[in-house]
Amino acid sequence: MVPIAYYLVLAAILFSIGVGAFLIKRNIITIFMSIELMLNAVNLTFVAFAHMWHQISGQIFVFFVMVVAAAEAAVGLAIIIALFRARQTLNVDQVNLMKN
Amino acid sequence: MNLDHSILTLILLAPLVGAGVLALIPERAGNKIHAIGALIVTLVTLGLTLHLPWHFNYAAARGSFQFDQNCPWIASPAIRYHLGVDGLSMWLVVLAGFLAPIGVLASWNAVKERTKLFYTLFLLQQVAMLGIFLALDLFLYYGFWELSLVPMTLLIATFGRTENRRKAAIKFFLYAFIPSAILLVAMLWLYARTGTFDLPTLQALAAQHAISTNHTALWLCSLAFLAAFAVKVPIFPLHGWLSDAVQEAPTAAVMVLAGKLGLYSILRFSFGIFPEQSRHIAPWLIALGAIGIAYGALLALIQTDLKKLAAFSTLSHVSFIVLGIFTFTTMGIDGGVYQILNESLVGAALFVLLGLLYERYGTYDIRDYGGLATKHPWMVTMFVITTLAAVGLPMLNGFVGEFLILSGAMQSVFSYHIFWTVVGTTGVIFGAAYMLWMIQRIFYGKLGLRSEEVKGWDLCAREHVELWPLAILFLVMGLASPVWMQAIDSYGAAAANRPVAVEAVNIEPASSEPHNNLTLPCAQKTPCNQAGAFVDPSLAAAAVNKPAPPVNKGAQY
Amino acid sequence: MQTALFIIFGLLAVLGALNLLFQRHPINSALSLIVVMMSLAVLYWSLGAEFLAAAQVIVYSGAIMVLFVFVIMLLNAGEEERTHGSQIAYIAGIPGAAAIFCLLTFVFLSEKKQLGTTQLGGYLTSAVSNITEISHTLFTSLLLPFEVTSILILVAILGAVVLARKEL
Amino acid sequence: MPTNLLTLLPEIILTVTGVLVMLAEPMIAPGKSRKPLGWLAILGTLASGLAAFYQLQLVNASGPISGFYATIQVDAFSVFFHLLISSIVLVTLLASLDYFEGPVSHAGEYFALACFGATGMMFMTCSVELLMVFIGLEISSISTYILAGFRKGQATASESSLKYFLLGSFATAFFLYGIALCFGATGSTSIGAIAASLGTTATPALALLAIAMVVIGLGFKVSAAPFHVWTPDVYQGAPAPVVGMMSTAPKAAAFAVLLRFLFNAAPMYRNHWIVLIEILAVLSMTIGNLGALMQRDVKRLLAYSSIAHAGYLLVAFTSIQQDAVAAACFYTAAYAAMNVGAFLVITQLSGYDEQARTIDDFTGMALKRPGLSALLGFFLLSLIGIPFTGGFFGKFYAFSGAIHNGHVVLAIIGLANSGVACFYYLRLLAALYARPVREDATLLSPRKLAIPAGIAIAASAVATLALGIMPNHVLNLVQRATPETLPAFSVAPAVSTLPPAAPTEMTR
Amino acid sequence: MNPQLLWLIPILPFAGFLINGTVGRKLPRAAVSAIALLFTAAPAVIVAMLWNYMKFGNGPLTFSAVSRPWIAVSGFQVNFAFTVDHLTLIMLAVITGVGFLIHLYSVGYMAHEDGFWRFFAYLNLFMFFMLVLVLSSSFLLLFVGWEGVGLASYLLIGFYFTKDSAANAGKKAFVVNRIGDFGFLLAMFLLLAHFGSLDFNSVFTQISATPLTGGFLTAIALLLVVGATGKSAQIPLYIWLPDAMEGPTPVSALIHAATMVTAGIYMVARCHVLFDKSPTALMVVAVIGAATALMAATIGMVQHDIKRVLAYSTVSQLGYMFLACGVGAYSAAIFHLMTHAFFKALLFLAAGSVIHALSGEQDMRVMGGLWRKIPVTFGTMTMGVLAIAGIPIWAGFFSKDEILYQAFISDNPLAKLLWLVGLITAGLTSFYMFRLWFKTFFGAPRFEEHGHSHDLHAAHGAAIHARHDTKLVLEAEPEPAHGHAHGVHESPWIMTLPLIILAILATVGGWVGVPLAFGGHNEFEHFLEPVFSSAAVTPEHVSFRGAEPILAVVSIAVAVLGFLIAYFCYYRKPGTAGAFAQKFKPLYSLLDHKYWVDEIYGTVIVTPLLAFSRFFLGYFVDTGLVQGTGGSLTAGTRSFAWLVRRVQSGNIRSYAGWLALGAAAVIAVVVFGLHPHLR
Repeated sequence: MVPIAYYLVLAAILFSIGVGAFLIKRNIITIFMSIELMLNAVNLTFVAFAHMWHQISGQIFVFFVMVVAAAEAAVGLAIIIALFRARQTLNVDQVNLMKN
Repeated sequence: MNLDHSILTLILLAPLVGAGVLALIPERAGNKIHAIGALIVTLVTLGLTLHLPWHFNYAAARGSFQFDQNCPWIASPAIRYHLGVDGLSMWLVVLAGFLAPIGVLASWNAVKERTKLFYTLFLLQQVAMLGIFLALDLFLYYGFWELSLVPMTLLIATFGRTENRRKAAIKFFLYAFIPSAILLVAMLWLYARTGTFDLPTLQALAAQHAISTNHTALWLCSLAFLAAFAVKVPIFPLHGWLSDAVQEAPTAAVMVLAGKLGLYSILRFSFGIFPEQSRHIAPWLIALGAIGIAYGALLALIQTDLKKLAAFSTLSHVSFIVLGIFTFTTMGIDGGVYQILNESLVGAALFVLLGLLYERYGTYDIRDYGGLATKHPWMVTMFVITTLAAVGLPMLNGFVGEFLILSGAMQSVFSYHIFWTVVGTTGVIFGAAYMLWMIQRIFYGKLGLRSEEVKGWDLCAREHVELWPLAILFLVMGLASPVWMQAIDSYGAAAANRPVAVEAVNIEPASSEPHNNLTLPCAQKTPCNQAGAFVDPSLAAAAVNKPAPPVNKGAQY
Repeated sequence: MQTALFIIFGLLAVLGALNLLFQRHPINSALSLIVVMMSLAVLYWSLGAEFLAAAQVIVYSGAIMVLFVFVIMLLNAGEEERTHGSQIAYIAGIPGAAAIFCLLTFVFLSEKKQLGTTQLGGYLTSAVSNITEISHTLFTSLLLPFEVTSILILVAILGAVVLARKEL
Repeated sequence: MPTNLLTLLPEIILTVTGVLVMLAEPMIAPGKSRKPLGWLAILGTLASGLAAFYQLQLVNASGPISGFYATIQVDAFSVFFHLLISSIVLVTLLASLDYFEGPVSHAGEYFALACFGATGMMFMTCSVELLMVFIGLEISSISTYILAGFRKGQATASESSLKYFLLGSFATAFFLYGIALCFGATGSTSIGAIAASLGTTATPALALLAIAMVVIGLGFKVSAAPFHVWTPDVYQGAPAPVVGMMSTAPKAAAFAVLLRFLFNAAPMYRNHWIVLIEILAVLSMTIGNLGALMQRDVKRLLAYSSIAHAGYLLVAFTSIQQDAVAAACFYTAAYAAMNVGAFLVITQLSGYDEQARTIDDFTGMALKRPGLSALLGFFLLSLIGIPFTGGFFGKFYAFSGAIHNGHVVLAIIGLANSGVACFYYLRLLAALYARPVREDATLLSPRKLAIPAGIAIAASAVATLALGIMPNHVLNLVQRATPETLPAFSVAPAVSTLPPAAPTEMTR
Repeated sequence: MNPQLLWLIPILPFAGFLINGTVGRKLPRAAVSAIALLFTAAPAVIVAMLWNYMKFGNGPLTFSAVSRPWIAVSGFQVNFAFTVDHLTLIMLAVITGVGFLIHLYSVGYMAHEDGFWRFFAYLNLFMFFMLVLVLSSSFLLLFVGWEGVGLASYLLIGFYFTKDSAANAGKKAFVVNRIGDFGFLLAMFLLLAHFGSLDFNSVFTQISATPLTGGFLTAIALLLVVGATGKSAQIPLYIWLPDAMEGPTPVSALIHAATMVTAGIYMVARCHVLFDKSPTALMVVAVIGAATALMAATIGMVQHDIKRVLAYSTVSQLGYMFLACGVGAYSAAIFHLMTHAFFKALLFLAAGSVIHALSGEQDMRVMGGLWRKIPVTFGTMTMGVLAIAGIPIWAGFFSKDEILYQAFISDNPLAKLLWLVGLITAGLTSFYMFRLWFKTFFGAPRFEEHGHSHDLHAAHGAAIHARHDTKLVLEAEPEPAHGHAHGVHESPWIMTLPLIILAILATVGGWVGVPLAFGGHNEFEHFLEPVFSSAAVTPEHVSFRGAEPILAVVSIAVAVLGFLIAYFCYYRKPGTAGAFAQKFKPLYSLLDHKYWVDEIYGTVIVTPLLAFSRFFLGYFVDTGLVQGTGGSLTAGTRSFAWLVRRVQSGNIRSYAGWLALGAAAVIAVVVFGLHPHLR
């Protein structure tokens, strides 16, 4: 008998950690992972709400998010590879040719 | 076919089409085809504009618009293609038409490269200027108003004289554009309140106090209008752009740079839509006008760069007009409008002449000149005539305007008007001083550094052609002012007489204490045309039918 | 039961997330993320989303994370360097993240009453199974998204091919 | 044809085109010109535009059509954006036919991605189901992420792509969170259902959170401050024609979603989000213009300017509903026309290898290429907001609505901002027309303007001009678009004081 | 007589101006001079006809011609309208008559100058404006002439424009006149504002009808006085007139002696209705007149340049006229105006003849003993000197005496003082005129000893701080023989003829105003009575007529005293003056430097004004405030722009940081509802 709110808070925690990780991590791949973490937090929210509303569409949404995440991962990792080839680095702090 | 219904559109179209055609003709080094084309176009435009005074109905009701052309353009928001002229704008249109060929001639040799660009922009500028004078729909007007900035900016940026040109162009544009943006807000606010952009409608609403009951908003709105126009004029503390722009702009552009557009807009829109607010703020603008007169003249006195001198002299001259129109007397407004014409013509002549000097000697530094009178007798003649017109010598045009303006100022009913009239009148002294000093330093005395080195030549035929019409106009307008005044007065009298219930805040009635004894004599006065030996009987009769003399006019506020 | 599951796996998820944050080697981070995902799968199940729990394990932990690990290996990513490229991330970002968290939590907790509680299996009251319901919805009212996803995947493939091709 | 397919006609055409391009690509031998693929894509885009036009006739005849279990709604609003997006893509494709010519080319993929991206954007604008919106958004985003990295051999290309991708995904997460919260507040992800239950929801705080999150996510997509930070870097690194497209088409789509969401789903909370929009608008205008002020790099300059324009567009949101939608739509179109045009000209002027990048490189360009310079000048003037251009009328209309609704201060800030803005546009403009300070500053050999690119630029210019001097047709469409998107939910009395437009031949 | 004939009077000279001004350059000199003379003589003939019509026929008192309007706005109209009354008639006669003579003289004097055509065009232009001035029937039209003569004067003073001093003098004249016009304009504005018209008739009718005195009438009158002091070279604006001697000598004669400078007197006389209403203004006029008369006379005593002596004498004589106006003796003022025109024109022309004879020399210290060599000039000039010195039977005696008498008997509180000042001035006048006479024509010839060469600058050694030559050689080619003839010679007939005529006039011209006390009828005063009917000549004054002979004797005595001193100092013992100068060095220096008035004006007004313009207005206001405001705004915007660009660090994590912060802010704003009541 856990209040839905707790699930939501848990999701919020995960989401915030995801945001924090995005800010703190230097490795691009890890940063990308933190985005996945954020998406997962959102998914948890969806599922919790789906449970609350007794609506299956929330769950389906999560399913679509997974698909999207997969597609994004494919493209994202390809971009990372391309970048690595061009710059020989995965450190995000060194990806700052363009500024001001 | 009756031209009257489409003449205004034709006037607008002629330079526009001309610009388009010129833009399509390829440019080859050294040929004059664009200059010739531009000359033809401007002459055609001039011819078309001359249709207006010819067919103008001088007897029509005051404040009515003629040659009206009014058709829907954009349905929502309700924007119309509405053109028309009245006594105020009619001569200004002709003026714009008249100055254009002179501008082309003045650029004939001065612009050697990129002639296509130059003349195309010049004609576009012409379109914008004519559009401003003709438009009666606020939106349409605003279009032309903003449009007028563009060719000018490009002309300055492209054909500027020194490395400073880009900066000057941008400065000019910013100075003009930012207040215009605020003007747009004010216009939109007006539209939001009234649902129309149509000027006559708005004027009618304003007369009935039906625009808005929110006085603060109306005030802010009127200030937005005024500020945008004041920068363009420029009115005294807002003239920061002027000297840079004047210094850089080519002659043909500088001729139309300052003065008429802003002043016309004040007369048409500030006075038309915000009659009360304009009257309330008038004492301040009278003060600024008077200060501007003296300020510009004094600064002109100390300049060593001819263009800067001309810039400050322009400031001084337009300040006269500001002083005049804000007196809200018939004489002041009539004189102001008349002086717009004069200022433009005199300024044009002056800038043309300076351009001629520059063509020959390649400098605007007054210290390089001297003793040119022996070399260029004709040029000195034209210079002196222009100078005399500029300093307001009677029988030349400048005097009529200045006299009406200053006497209007004296008749004004705003507080401290006598003081400001006196300040403004000092411009008569300083004006003579700097102009004559300029003449002396350029033409008299021993040959200067530059004038000795360079050969130079006196006016050629083309230059005569561009200067003589101006000189003749100076004289004719100085002697036969009623020809012009007839139309102008139909506007001026209406603008000055607009019955307004203004609270006597700073507009004391004639019996206020500072000039107590001065105003008493006129209290029990009748129209002062006792038909004596000095007065022609027919005129005396005409005078009886006229409204009360201007003195009494003040009393109604 | 529900509470226990929530506490255990919730905690595990948070710890996993924090571990992701604090580990310096990407592989370790990836593994922590897998832990998070697995915990979440359990929580999904506890909320009555069996299908999603399975998908989470298969798609996320299985497919996506493998891809990650693969790329990490491919690029031979080592421990991350402690560079100091950004002050803003600490000055503005972390407080921002904290504020987001606080705001979200504040709202959720203040709406706690209205949101109600969960009960294990409470969701599956109807006769149809979770999966049936999902498939039914997926092929009726949400048919179009389902179909359009194919375009998405097509784009992803196309992009991956273009970007990762050697010449670039 | 079944209604369902009819509702998706443009999208289907584009998808098929994209697939065809993909299929045909390997059949062309490596090293051969990819232009036929380009023409194929152009034809497809054209067809989809025509299809959208056909849809308009249907809508005119029978009102809004919905399809696919009410996930899709075709109405004047969506048709407008369909037409807009297809036009943008069409023009961009025309202009980039030659751009991607080269020995190692991915032109085929480029054309296909453009088609797919356009499909995604179209989905965004016509769907009334947030899931569908999300997927459309992802399609368009992923395509643009990839397109941003399309400049071969440039170190900046992959960086641009990466920045866009990482930050974009970051923002997507917020958007998604917003949808989740929306779902939490109402139990549905369909716009209509949300609108219906949002007014009676037991958890208004959740609804507010949802609105905030959605605005954050879409704010990123439209590059409104403070979510604008990616814009200059990404634009700088991306190929110029792509920037022209991605600064307009996805933005237009995102604005469409924002309009639908705010005005259609959440009109109840208007008083809350309008403050937010005002703040974003002011911030965007100010930051965009200030950022551009001292900028020397032309693409970055235009990137900042696009931020500012997003701000002007957001001003339109503060009008009463009908005006807001109409003004925003119109502004989107005007902005698209002039911005695409500007980028296309810059592509031509700076050379495909982007030799001329800073303002100084453009000095005296009017001497060498008078025609293109004049057009760039024209686009810049439109961006400034000089009358008789689309930019002016758009701004005019947007601010007019705002003032009408009492947001005078906002309008003043906005217009003062456009005063600041003209400084940097003018600097570029003045540079074009000024005599070069150094003769060696522009040593580029003028490259002949390809005919398709010329057509594209001319089309943009004509569109910009037409939107400025005869906006009636477009105004008609956008003004009609409004009521159909907004069924019955309105807080403020939806009476526009602007008189309704008289119908014209085109829309009748 | 057709009133429209009046138009011809000014129009004819204008036609002459147009013809000579446009095509004169191409015409031979004979044609130019013929045109100029013809177009000057014709108005003189018309004036004569007019005189005949009005004086001897039973003609009307006034005579008007109105043409179309010049300025017409609602409620105000000014026409081109001319009116002739008796005052105008006298002015017309003087202008056309003396003007014609001077034209004639100029033909000879300028015969070898470059710019011959230009000179006559300007002269005709001047005639035109001067005639407009006196003919006009309204203030505004009067102002046309008023300004116009200033313009002509400017052009003629600067005739030798290659000389800096000439160009400067021209400019100075115009600008100083403008200061006067400033007052005139303001007066017109006030008149217009309060009487609604600028027509003389209308304004004066209203003024005489109003019960008011003083107050604003005084203000208007004083402003008019400012104008008059400018044009008539009175304190404080007299400084331009001595410098105006840079112009050719006939110009000095016509403009700066006979006609233009009297415009101020004419105007005051014309406005006598107004002045009579304002005792204060009259007092001011009288005091200014007296002070100017005295001051200029003292300066005139020590000048060495023959034309400058005459110039200061003109200022002094104008002071007399002002004094006359100030005591209400308008007809006396006009009488003196007329006689002064005769004898001063004569003096200038004669001086010109002397200068001509000496090929451009103007310094009296290098003259002397000329009476033998140029007898006609000598003779005529003697007449002039006698006239101005106030020796009985010559014209100046009657008019000056009338003024002194009127001053003495006037009800002005300072009447006796004014009279005394006038008397002293009369003595001084006599002294300096005879000084001139002696130095020029008598004593040992000092001319040759300076080896007068063509190069005048070389000739003028450091020892002589004389003024520059007026006749500067403009052309590079050698001058005709006469310029180089080192021998002194008499002028040709065309120059001496006007001299003779004027000498006759200077002798007999005063006889029209012989007062009752000397058995005359004072016809002049009667002639002007219709104009000045309300003026000061009242019966009570007539009763004092007995004092007149006594006063006359006193003034004759003073004049003779002046002659004797001059005779002693400059003929009998030529060293005396120098010794005096040595003895009273500070006083001499004061006079020699003309009381340092130019320098004082320079330091007190011009320099501070320029400094104020340059430093306060130019640097502080214009550069600092006007431009600086824009500049500081720009700088402020730039620094904000710099901040914005700092945000754009290029680092993805920083960007994410901003995004997160922004997101937090947005959420906070929405959740905690910054509600619309903010607006």
